[in-house]
Amino acid sequence: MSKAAKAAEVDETFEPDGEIEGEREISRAELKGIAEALIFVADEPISAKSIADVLKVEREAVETAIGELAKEYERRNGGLQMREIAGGWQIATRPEYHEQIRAYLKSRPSAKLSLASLETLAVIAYKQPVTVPEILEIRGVQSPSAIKTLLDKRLIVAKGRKETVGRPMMYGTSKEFLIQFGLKDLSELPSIEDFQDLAGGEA
Amino acid sequence: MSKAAKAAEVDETFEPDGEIEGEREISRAELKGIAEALIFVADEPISAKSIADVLKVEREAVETAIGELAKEYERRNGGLQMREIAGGWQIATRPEYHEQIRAYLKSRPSAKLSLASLETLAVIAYKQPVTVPEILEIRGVQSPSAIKTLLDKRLIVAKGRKETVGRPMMYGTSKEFLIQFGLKDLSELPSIEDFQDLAGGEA
Amino acid sequence: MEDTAQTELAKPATAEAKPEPAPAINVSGAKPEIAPDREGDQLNVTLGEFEGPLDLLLYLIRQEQVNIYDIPIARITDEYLRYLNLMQELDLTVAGDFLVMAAQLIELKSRMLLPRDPLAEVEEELDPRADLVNRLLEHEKFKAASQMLWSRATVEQAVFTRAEIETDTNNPEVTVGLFDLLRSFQEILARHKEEVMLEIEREEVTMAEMIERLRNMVRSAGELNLVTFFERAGSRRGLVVAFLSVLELVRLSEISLVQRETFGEIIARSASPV
Repeated sequence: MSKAAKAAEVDETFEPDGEIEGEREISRAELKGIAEALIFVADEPISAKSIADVLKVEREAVETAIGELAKEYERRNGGLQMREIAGGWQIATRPEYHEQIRAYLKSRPSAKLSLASLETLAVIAYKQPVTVPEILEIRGVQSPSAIKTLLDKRLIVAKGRKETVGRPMMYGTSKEFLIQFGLKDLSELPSIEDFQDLAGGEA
Repeated sequence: MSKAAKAAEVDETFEPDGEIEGEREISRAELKGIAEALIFVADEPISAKSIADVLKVEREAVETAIGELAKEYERRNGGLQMREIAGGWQIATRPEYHEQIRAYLKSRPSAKLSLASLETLAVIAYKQPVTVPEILEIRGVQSPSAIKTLLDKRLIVAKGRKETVGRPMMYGTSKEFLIQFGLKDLSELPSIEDFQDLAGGEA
Repeated sequence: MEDTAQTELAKPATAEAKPEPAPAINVSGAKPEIAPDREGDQLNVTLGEFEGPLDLLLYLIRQEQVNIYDIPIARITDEYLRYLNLMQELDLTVAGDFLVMAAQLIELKSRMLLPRDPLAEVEEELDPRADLVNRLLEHEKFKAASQMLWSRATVEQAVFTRAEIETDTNNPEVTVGLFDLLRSFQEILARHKEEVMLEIEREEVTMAEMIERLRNMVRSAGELNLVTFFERAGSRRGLVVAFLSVLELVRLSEISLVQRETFGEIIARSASPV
């Protein structure tokens, strides 16, 4: 960290030979901060040139700043690394921690649903008890994996069989569903009328 | 950085009192690294408890590690900050660099909420859970479109029905609200009584 | 709140008198006719509408420089009604909320004219204006609170979080709220309606059917005048399908096209037997 820290203390401005168009010069420490922020927000590896273009500074200055940043990350030996990949720079997690990251990603809260699952859950919530063919009829799409997901997440439960051809299983929402959506009982589900009141616009 | 760096050198293992279930103990420096990596990958603020649960370590140890991390970020004064928001931790850019970031992302500040929506949101934030008639009472105007906007932006959520005539839907603020307004939790909101002087004094 | 408020409030409400953190948000606009621009008054005189009756009342109270804890109801009511008239004259729709408040003010005005109950000990408790004053004060507080939210949001807009990383995109998920459920359900219903409508439109012949029809017509008659075939196609879309079917069968060498004279009719013939 020493070199970087020194740079920050001295905070000397670098002098690109007459290419600055901004109102003021960017100090070296600032340039490092901005480069780090840009690399962080970019959705793909970002090159020193792109950063230089945005900031209207010399590419060499950006390269120096990123080089220092990368060394800092290296020296820090924290959870993140700054790496050069596909012609650009990227902040990423260190591979040693991938096991824990995977464990976390798997354990994420179950209130998250894919769109298909959400739709299926909506149909089941409002039409329960309802069978798979009926859900298909309403959604217009098969939803076998959505039903499995919802069962896995314990948001729905089987509610016996319907006395009709093939005796299909009927599904309804579970107690877990009420808990996750903060409902006392099903009567607390918003109704189409609640929504229309709002959609009705200005009173 | 010195303290953090020292911790990394010494690399002492911490001793949770016999609660570890993993195959091996996680050193303090490692814990910091993993916490940083997890905060980085999480797509929303992640709590010390979630991290502790995934790693099967004591929450206190995680809290200590994150506290050190946050201080490190502070001391480094780079492009990023580690901050507590909506009941969890998050890595984000420092506000000072927003201009350059916008220039790179070619983004504009997103549309601000209308006055009506903001007022409605303020009433909901302070009076939650609150029904539409109660909001009307305070604002003096119907606010159906404001409520719809706030629901669309996920700033508010339904919080069940009030057991009164007509069983009106109750609303409260969401986690997204905390995130968008940079709040750790609702208690961070200044007390509504603090606005009293302003109200009385200005008339 | 306290009695001292009165003296404080008696001062003219000039903007310089005290730092006002939220000039724009306190009163959203006023009519020039009833709001002559005063020197130093930060209220921009625009043809804006008030957010609601409470906003208008607060504006009038400030305009008339009266004490909010001792509102001269008769005067303020008159001003309020004048404003409503003005809005109507200008053909602005007067929202129901404004009319409700007007009725309440008139009622309050008449109650203020009633002689006070001499047996009442605490005057304040009987003040018919108390409810209104509390509502106004409460309303002001929330206007200030919304100003605070506005500044917070502004600061937050300068903070960015990282872009989505792969794990997110691999796993497209949405966080679900109660209204998402309802919205989702309504979308399904809407989609359903659309499908039914599409089906009604789609009585028309498909490409495969059109090809089959062309094949049969050529086969049964040996040869076929394309004009006859096209005439049977019906709609514009049918015509396009018919034309494409001819091209398709030509491409498959199932039919060949002949023309007996320049600009003459085009005849389709079965190609295979030749």
